[in-house]
Amino acid sequence: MIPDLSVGIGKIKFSNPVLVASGTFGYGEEYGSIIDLNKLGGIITKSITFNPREGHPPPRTCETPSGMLNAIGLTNVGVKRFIKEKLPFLRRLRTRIIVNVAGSTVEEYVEVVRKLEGKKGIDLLEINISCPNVKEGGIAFGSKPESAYKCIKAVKENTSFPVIAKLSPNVSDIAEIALVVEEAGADAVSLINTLVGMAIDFENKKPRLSNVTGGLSGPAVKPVALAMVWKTAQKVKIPIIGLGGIMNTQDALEFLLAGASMIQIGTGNFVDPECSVKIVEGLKKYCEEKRIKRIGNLVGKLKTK
Amino acid sequence: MIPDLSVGIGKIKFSNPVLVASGTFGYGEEYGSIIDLNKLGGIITKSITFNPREGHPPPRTCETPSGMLNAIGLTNVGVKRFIKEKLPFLRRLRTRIIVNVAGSTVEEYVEVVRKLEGKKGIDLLEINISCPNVKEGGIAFGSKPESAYKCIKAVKENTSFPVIAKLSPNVSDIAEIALVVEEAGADAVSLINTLVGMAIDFENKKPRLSNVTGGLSGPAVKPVALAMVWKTAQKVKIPIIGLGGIMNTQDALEFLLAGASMIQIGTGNFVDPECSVKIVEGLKKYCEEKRIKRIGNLVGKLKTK
Amino acid sequence: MRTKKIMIHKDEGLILSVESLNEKLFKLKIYSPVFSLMAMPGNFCHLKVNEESFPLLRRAFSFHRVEKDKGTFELLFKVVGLGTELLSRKNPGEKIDLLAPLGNFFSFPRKDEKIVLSAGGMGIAPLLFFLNYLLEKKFNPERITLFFGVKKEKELILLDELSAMRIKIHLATEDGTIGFKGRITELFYQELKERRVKLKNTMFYACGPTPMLKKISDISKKHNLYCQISLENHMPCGIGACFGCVVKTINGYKRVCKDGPVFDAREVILD
Amino acid sequence: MRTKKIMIHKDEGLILSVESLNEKLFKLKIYSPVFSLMAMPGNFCHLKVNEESFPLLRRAFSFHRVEKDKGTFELLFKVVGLGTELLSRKNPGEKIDLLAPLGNFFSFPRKDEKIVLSAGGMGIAPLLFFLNYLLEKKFNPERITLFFGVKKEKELILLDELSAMRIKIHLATEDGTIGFKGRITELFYQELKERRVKLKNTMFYACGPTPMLKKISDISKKHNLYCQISLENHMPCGIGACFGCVVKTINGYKRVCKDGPVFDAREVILD
Ligand SMILES: Cc1cc2nc3c(=O)[nH]c(=O)nc-3n(C[C@H](O)[C@H](O)[C@H](O)COP(=O)(O)OP(=O)(O)OC[C@H]3O[C@@H](n4cnc5c(N)ncnc54)[C@H](O)[C@@H]3O)c2cc1C
Ligand SMILES: Cc1cc2nc3c(=O)[nH]c(=O)nc-3n(C[C@H](O)[C@H](O)[C@H](O)COP(=O)(O)OP(=O)(O)OC[C@H]3O[C@@H](n4cnc5c(N)ncnc54)[C@H](O)[C@@H]3O)c2cc1C
Ligand SMILES: Cc1cc2nc3c(=O)[nH]c(=O)nc-3n(C[C@H](O)[C@H](O)[C@H](O)COP(=O)(O)O)c2cc1C
Ligand SMILES: Cc1cc2nc3c(=O)[nH]c(=O)nc-3n(C[C@H](O)[C@H](O)[C@H](O)COP(=O)(O)O)c2cc1C
Ligand code: FES
Ligand code: FES
Repeated sequence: MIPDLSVGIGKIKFSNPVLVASGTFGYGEEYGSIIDLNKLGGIITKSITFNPREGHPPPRTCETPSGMLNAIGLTNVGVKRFIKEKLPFLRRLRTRIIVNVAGSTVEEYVEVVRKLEGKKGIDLLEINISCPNVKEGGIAFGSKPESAYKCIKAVKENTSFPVIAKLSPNVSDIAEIALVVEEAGADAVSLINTLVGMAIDFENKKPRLSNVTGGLSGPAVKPVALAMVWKTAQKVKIPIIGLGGIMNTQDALEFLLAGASMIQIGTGNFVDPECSVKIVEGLKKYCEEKRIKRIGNLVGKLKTK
Repeated sequence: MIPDLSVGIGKIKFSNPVLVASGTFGYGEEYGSIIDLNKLGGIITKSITFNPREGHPPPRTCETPSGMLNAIGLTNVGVKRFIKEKLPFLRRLRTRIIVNVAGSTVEEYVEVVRKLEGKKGIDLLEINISCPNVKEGGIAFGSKPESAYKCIKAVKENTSFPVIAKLSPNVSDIAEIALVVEEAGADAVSLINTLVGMAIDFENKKPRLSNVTGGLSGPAVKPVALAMVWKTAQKVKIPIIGLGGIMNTQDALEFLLAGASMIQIGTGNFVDPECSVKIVEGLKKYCEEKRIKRIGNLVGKLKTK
Repeated sequence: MRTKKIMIHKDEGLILSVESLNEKLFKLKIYSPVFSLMAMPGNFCHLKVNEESFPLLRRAFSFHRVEKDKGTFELLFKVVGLGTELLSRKNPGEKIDLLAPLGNFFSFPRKDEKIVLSAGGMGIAPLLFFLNYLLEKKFNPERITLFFGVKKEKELILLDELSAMRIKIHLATEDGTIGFKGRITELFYQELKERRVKLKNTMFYACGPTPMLKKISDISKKHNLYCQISLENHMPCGIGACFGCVVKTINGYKRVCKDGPVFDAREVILD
Repeated sequence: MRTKKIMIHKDEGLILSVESLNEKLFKLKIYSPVFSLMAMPGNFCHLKVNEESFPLLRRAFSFHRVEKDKGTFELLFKVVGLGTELLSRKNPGEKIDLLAPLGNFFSFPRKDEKIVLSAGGMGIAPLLFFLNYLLEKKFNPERITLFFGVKKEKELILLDELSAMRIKIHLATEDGTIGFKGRITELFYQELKERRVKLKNTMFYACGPTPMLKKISDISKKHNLYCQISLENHMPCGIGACFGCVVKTINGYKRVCKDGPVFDAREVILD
């Protein structure tokens, strides 16, 4: 029996549920010499803004117990250069391409989305309303239901691509935000982005990151991510893409059980660049061994009573 | 030079800034044979509710990368038995005793506080408006500014003890909550309680905790706690008690730099029962070596520009 | 259950040897005079397998063998996860951070009583200590019966030593290579039903995996045996402070680390 | 800087030996034919010190010595934290997860040029590889000058090997036990000012701690030296994907892992 790993968001089919997370995989090229990109369910680009952004001064990252902090500051080439310089490479791949969009105002999100509209090679958009590392915009949109609604609604009105809303964990009730973006027309939600965190260079009495605070990711946050996916799955009908600390096949399966129909690998790419394709293989093997016909049959199958 | 480690909350003086966190130190007795309790700045009791509580069924805890989850469910003997059976032991100690109070309604908090009123041996109250592990009350109070205000206000009106409000990290903006409880009359805030998290027993497709979700603590959450302490320190005037993943003297000093004037040890007690007293020693040694006269001189001294 | 006020200590033990009995089973010998003096059969120690924050929490192991005159004790353990894996890679000469003696201990039979012990797998660890302790106190070996069950033959360890004790031994292997084919509880129950195990004037003890203890507990309730079982659970603090390790009993939740690990099998409610 | 399209690989290396040069300095010898063939002086590898999630990220080390015929390479490293501590405790026969060859590499001088290398502490690691590489390619040792500075005498390693190369060597120790008393940059600048180091037809290279490289960078800007420096930074991905390891340059932020680690000293803005 060859198990069916395919999953879908709206009308878009993915060959398997494994995506690589925004900001951890550049624009795809870098990992191309190490792994076969076509084996992935899809690639999510670094967040794209309207204008190019230099990002924050170094130091931008540091390690914490079983995790890491980053404050890259949305370094990116801007939407025009993205289309010209980065998309051609991505377009040639036989995997789904998801462009992650960020902005400081609803207008900026709309402008980026309009530029991307109809461009060949793009399959979906992921709207980052949850970046903890920029002052204006980003997380501000994701932490209040009203602004999250407004942003996703405006994006939906200006694109024909299916839209994934990427949610922030730095909120009292992530399921509530998921519900409003579902109402605003989001085709899926992805969670979680990073948790706001901070580390101190004790020797010099300085923050370890130039931006003082940054976003926490990696195995340390996995319990938080799992709880949020599970809670959100009790509320929304649209597909959930789970991420946060996934490092291996078992982690991925846990997110599926909790209610995610797809997963993303972020920090895991740094620890083992082959991690994502190993998980694709691992899921397949697991389904074969357990005689699971469709990977979708596992989604939400956690026994809570 | 003998450095002055003493700190104060309102009129209450502490010999040093090191407290042990609620729920990780029982009612003090258990650790008494391993460490000299009188060396601590103070002891915070397990949360006390009006009636005794059995707590959640097992399993109640599990380990996660650099952290642990717990869903004890506020197991406690209830306020009457606490006063009768537990307080006498605590009263004999020459360290500050802080009784942690929890409830399902504002009325319950008030009832517990009234029972404790004037009892000898108690120095302060810590009001747990942030327990993630009980359905009613707890975290509900801590995640909305209005209810946090109401709860702390009611407690203040019914006690003559100084009041510490213990805040939840599961919110969009903890500094905002800190501001309103300051307005409600809190004499200090302590942060953070645990982050909501979850772990899965993959073999059996079941949650690892009977309560499904639990509270994440330990080194994994330290970056989150530090960021919250730092942000809150920019906003409130009352003292901040920092906790979350403190395992050693350097961790403690980092929280002081970020703006906490006192700290608590939680999970650290499990890893090394001597951890708290070692930190008292460590702070003293550090101040001696660096010729710091008063530990208070370090508070908030992080150089962020 | 008899208890005494135990003084819990922290000590830095010195690892003397790490011996592998098979690819999963290890024996760790530690020099720590204070604990070799204090440990009672059924007590356990809580130790830190490394100095890092991962794995974070201490791990619990029963005292398995104690040599007071040499100031040493041994642990017998199975590699089941990262903590025990790291422990198995320790080298002689390394220090190890110990918290002990923890928990209560097995009650001792009167000289005129008989005792029946059931060990499932690693459950033999504390029971061997108990056996040695009893023999040292001149308890008559003829009054002792041991049921010892494992999955596969190669897990049948300590047989030479057990045989030399001149106690009555019943073996069971799940694959049937040696002794009774099946679970130790089946053999035990069979012997019980056929009256080859006498209930009068007999104290029962059992240690092993939870499903086994559940069976023993059911049997004890049904036949009203006085049986002491030693439980395991995740233990954050190990000393009774966190209420993380509770087991359901007919008298409410009890802490395995402090109210146990040894419980009356009729008291606990396992599932 | 000359670059070529590098193919990054993952390989499982076999640890052949771990040699301690002093209590903090270690040499790790790894069998990995593919990387011994591909590595160029200045390239680095990114490795996982253990299989657990703590420490989580890979650690970067320059190729220090390469023996193509034997399929081996060596790393020279200093224990500064948990990752390097764990690395120093590896045993021969263990496998190690490698990602390499990463980054660009030093440009090679023309046969008629002179070169001056400055190494501060561990900065000697990649420069020794570079020296050996040049000599193998028959670059005239008389055209090579090495400035080598360390804190204390016992950190002055590899001296025998360096002496045998018949290159010109200037030593500096901060405590003055051997050679010039002070920092290597002071010695270098003194020699430069007194014209004992000629600028014409000379290529400069430097590797060492950031404060040293900052000085070198300042000198290079002032005297318009063509000096290549090898930078270090925290590197989450090591392959240019995360933008976590950037350094400020006159042309904006650049990634140390991919656009470097070798940069023109006049280009970077260190502080
Ligand atoms: C009182 C007591 C005495 C014990 N005596 C022995 C003994 O003599 N020999 C022996 O081999 N084992 C014994 N155990 C079990 C031993 O503690 C576990 O096998 C060990 O903690 C597993 O750690 P790990 O990191 O290898 O496994 P992991 O599964 O990776 O551990 C993950 C978490 O689960 C906990 N855990 C896993 N299994 C158990 C368990 N059965 N009991 C308690 N916590 C668990 C760990 O403490 C840790 O927090 C005893 C347990 C208790 C409570
Ligand atoms: C391109 C490159 C080549 C290097 N070559 C060598 C070499 O040949 N020999 C050698 O001894 N060291 C070398 N280093 C430095 C080496 O990577 C660090 O010393 C090592 O990562 C420290 O890890 P740790 O866990 O022991 O220290 P910790 O301080 O505990 O590490 C904590 C974090 O800081 C990072 N970190 C700490 N110091 C550095 C540093 N100087 N550079 C980059 N990241 C750092 C670690 O990667 C980790 O994320 C090189 C670094 C780079 C970037
Ligand atoms: C270095 C780094 C850069 C990131 N940049 C972005 C980004 O540009 N846009 C975005 O939506 N998320 C970004 N993220 C967040 C990740 O996509 C992901 O949500 C988060 O890291 C949690 O997953 P993980 O634990 O698997 O890494 C970044 C994360 C890291 C570590
Ligand atoms: C087992 C356990 C039980 C806890 N019980 C309580 C409690 O009853 N009341 C409370 O306010 N906090 C409780 N906490 C939270 C701790 O006091 C503390 O806020 C949290 O663990 C973070 O600190 P740490 O990382 O140092 O443990 C508990 C934590 C643990 C681990
Ligand atoms: S482990 Fe904490 S009470 Fe038992
Ligand atoms: S380490 Fe990721 S870009 Fe350099």
